[in-house]
Amino acid sequence: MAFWDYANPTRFLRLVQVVLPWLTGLCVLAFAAGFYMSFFVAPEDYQQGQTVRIMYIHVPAAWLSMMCYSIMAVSSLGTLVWKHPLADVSAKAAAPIGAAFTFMSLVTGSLWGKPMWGTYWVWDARLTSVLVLLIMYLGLMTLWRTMDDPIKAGKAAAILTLVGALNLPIIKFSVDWWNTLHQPASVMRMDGPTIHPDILWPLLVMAIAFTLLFFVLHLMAMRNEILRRRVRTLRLRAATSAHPRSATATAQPAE
Amino acid sequence: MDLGPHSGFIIASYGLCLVTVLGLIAWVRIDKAIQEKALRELAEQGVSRRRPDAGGR
Amino acid sequence: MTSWALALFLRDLRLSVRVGGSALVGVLFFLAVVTVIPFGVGPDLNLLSRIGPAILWIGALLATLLGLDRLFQADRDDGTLDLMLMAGRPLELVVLIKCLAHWVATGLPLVVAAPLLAVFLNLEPLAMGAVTLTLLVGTPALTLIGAIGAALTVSLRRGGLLLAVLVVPLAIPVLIFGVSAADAAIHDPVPFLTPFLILCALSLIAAVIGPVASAAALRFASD
Amino acid sequence: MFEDLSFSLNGGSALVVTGANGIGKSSLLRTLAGLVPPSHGSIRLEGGAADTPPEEQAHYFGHQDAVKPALSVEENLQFWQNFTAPAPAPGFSVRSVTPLEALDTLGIGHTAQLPAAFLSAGQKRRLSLCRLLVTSRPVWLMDEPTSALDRRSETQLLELMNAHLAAGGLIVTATHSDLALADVLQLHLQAADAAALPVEDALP
Repeated sequence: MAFWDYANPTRFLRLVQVVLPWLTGLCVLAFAAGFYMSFFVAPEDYQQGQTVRIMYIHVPAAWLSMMCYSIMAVSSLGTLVWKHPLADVSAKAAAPIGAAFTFMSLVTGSLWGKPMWGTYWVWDARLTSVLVLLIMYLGLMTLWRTMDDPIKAGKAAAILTLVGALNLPIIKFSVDWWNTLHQPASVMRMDGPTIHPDILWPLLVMAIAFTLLFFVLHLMAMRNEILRRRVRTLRLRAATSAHPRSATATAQPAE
Repeated sequence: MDLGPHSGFIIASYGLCLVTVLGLIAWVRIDKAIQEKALRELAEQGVSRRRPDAGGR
Repeated sequence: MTSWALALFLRDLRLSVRVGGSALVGVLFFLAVVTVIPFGVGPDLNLLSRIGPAILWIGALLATLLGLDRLFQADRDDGTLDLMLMAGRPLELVVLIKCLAHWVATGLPLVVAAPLLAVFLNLEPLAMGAVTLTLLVGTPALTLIGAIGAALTVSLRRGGLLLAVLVVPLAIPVLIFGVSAADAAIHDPVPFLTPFLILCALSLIAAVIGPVASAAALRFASD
Repeated sequence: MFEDLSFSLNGGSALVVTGANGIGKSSLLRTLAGLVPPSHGSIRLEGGAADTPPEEQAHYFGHQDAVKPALSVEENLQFWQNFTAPAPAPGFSVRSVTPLEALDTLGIGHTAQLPAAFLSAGQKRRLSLCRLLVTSRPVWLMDEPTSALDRRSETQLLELMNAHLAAGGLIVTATHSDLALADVLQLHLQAADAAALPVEDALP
């Protein structure tokens, strides 16, 4: 099973070394194409004018924020069920990237909302759910930071991630329900744009570019995390051996 | 090209996204430099990774 | 003479930023509180913008209280507090410096986050500025008053909840003048400066009473 | 807790407090350290700075290490050097050493840059001991100083204690093991009415 072949961190690092330049190149190309298409190919919206161009970063960022959480949930399963040694590395490395994409989708959404709705923020069901997602990302990052032992922290975070994954649909549903109860009449709802190929293609290219960006960053962050754990192990060893050069001579019973 | 009356919002959202992505890239690069520096220092101290019998545990 | 003060300040700051520290948990809690309130009162933006300053102030009060229970307890648990009592430095100043470091690590981020969270509550730019300014002046008072509670509950294993119960009544004046100063800035005819200056005075009084009372409590707590 | 307990100690000598568990050895040390107020009676340190209370001229080396795991070993020690006020005394001459020298003396110099969380219990104990070296104070109050130390560190500790005595310092220590100190007085704490034997000093 190919998945298990890369359980060895050293082999994984070698794979990253090979794959990363190609992935980065593809990512840059995809972004170049995506930007060109979203500014020069895509038409302006008859209702929203040029502001519709915000959609080409807003929507992919929102997709990525959810995809990143799915990846973290799968990684958490990997930590708890399959005990794959790289699973919690993957989950930990994904969290800040996911938080950043969520933040981007919130910021672009609110900058889009100001000219369209006349306010930066409404407690719309979709926006609110994304805000809850951001809080979950930040909470997970904090959980990882407060624990010194990466293995313990990884397990705790995996449990929280999975509970969150089960909970997110419930949150989405209840926020929808809460919102339809309260929806103030003054706020104009945005109609989903009729998907015309001229809009769809730039959107898809941008989505691919964002996905590639995610994987580039994710691999780099995973590599850093593996190095960080290596440093930690070596430091622990450096502390226990009184004189690293002649460690066998002075080996003491630890604690 | 003309971005219409709301050009400020469009530029701001693209700009903020760019800043966020650059921030992520900077974080990854700086983090890598820190870890590699620590590994180099440990190597100079003579702590080796391939000697499982050296540790107390 | 001041180098020991700087050393203490930097140490406390480092401890709250490093692994296991709680520097940004407070801001996260602040964000969570502000997010949850609209679920309770409904998403009506007019209503939210009217009660916005109050929400931000209550959120900041709760977030400050949350982080305070470890202010002295962490130092007591590992014996540091005993050594601080013997160090030959005035304990009142030690407490003041610890509070200052704690405020920079947990209170200042709340002030910085307040304008951002104000967007969620649909506050006008003027109201945003007023709330942020009152929080900047008022949160040190919350930390300093909270320090008294932290010192009193330092020897209790589950002191956090009791700390909140003890400190909330003491913090009421700060809340009253903080919110009324912010409100006064929004609704024109009411003067802004009067409650704002009283808030400043409260912070200054807290800067005296807080360290003196906490130091006394800490001296009695060591047995 | 104690009745009729009085003793005096001269510069250059050590007092070893012994007695059964729970008899109050630690309480006695904490009282001397000013952490517990004596119900009556007084503690005086003659020859020190007159306006400084005795506990501010003493180092307390207790069961707790006061080591912050998140700080590096050197940061931990540097803080205590900057924070603790040194207490010069006329009959006592020891210059305080830098943190790195102190760490080297106790054989944990190679851990200086590591987070203190990585240290073993014995290493944390030695780090805590370094605290007594980086700030010069004439009185050392040591509660079970040898606990968690291996044989080699114990010898080092004795050398340090003897050097401190030779420089004219005072040591009050509670211990179960025999310490080979230069100039020792014994104080044996007993339960009930024969509370303690008053101990007189032997040297002028």
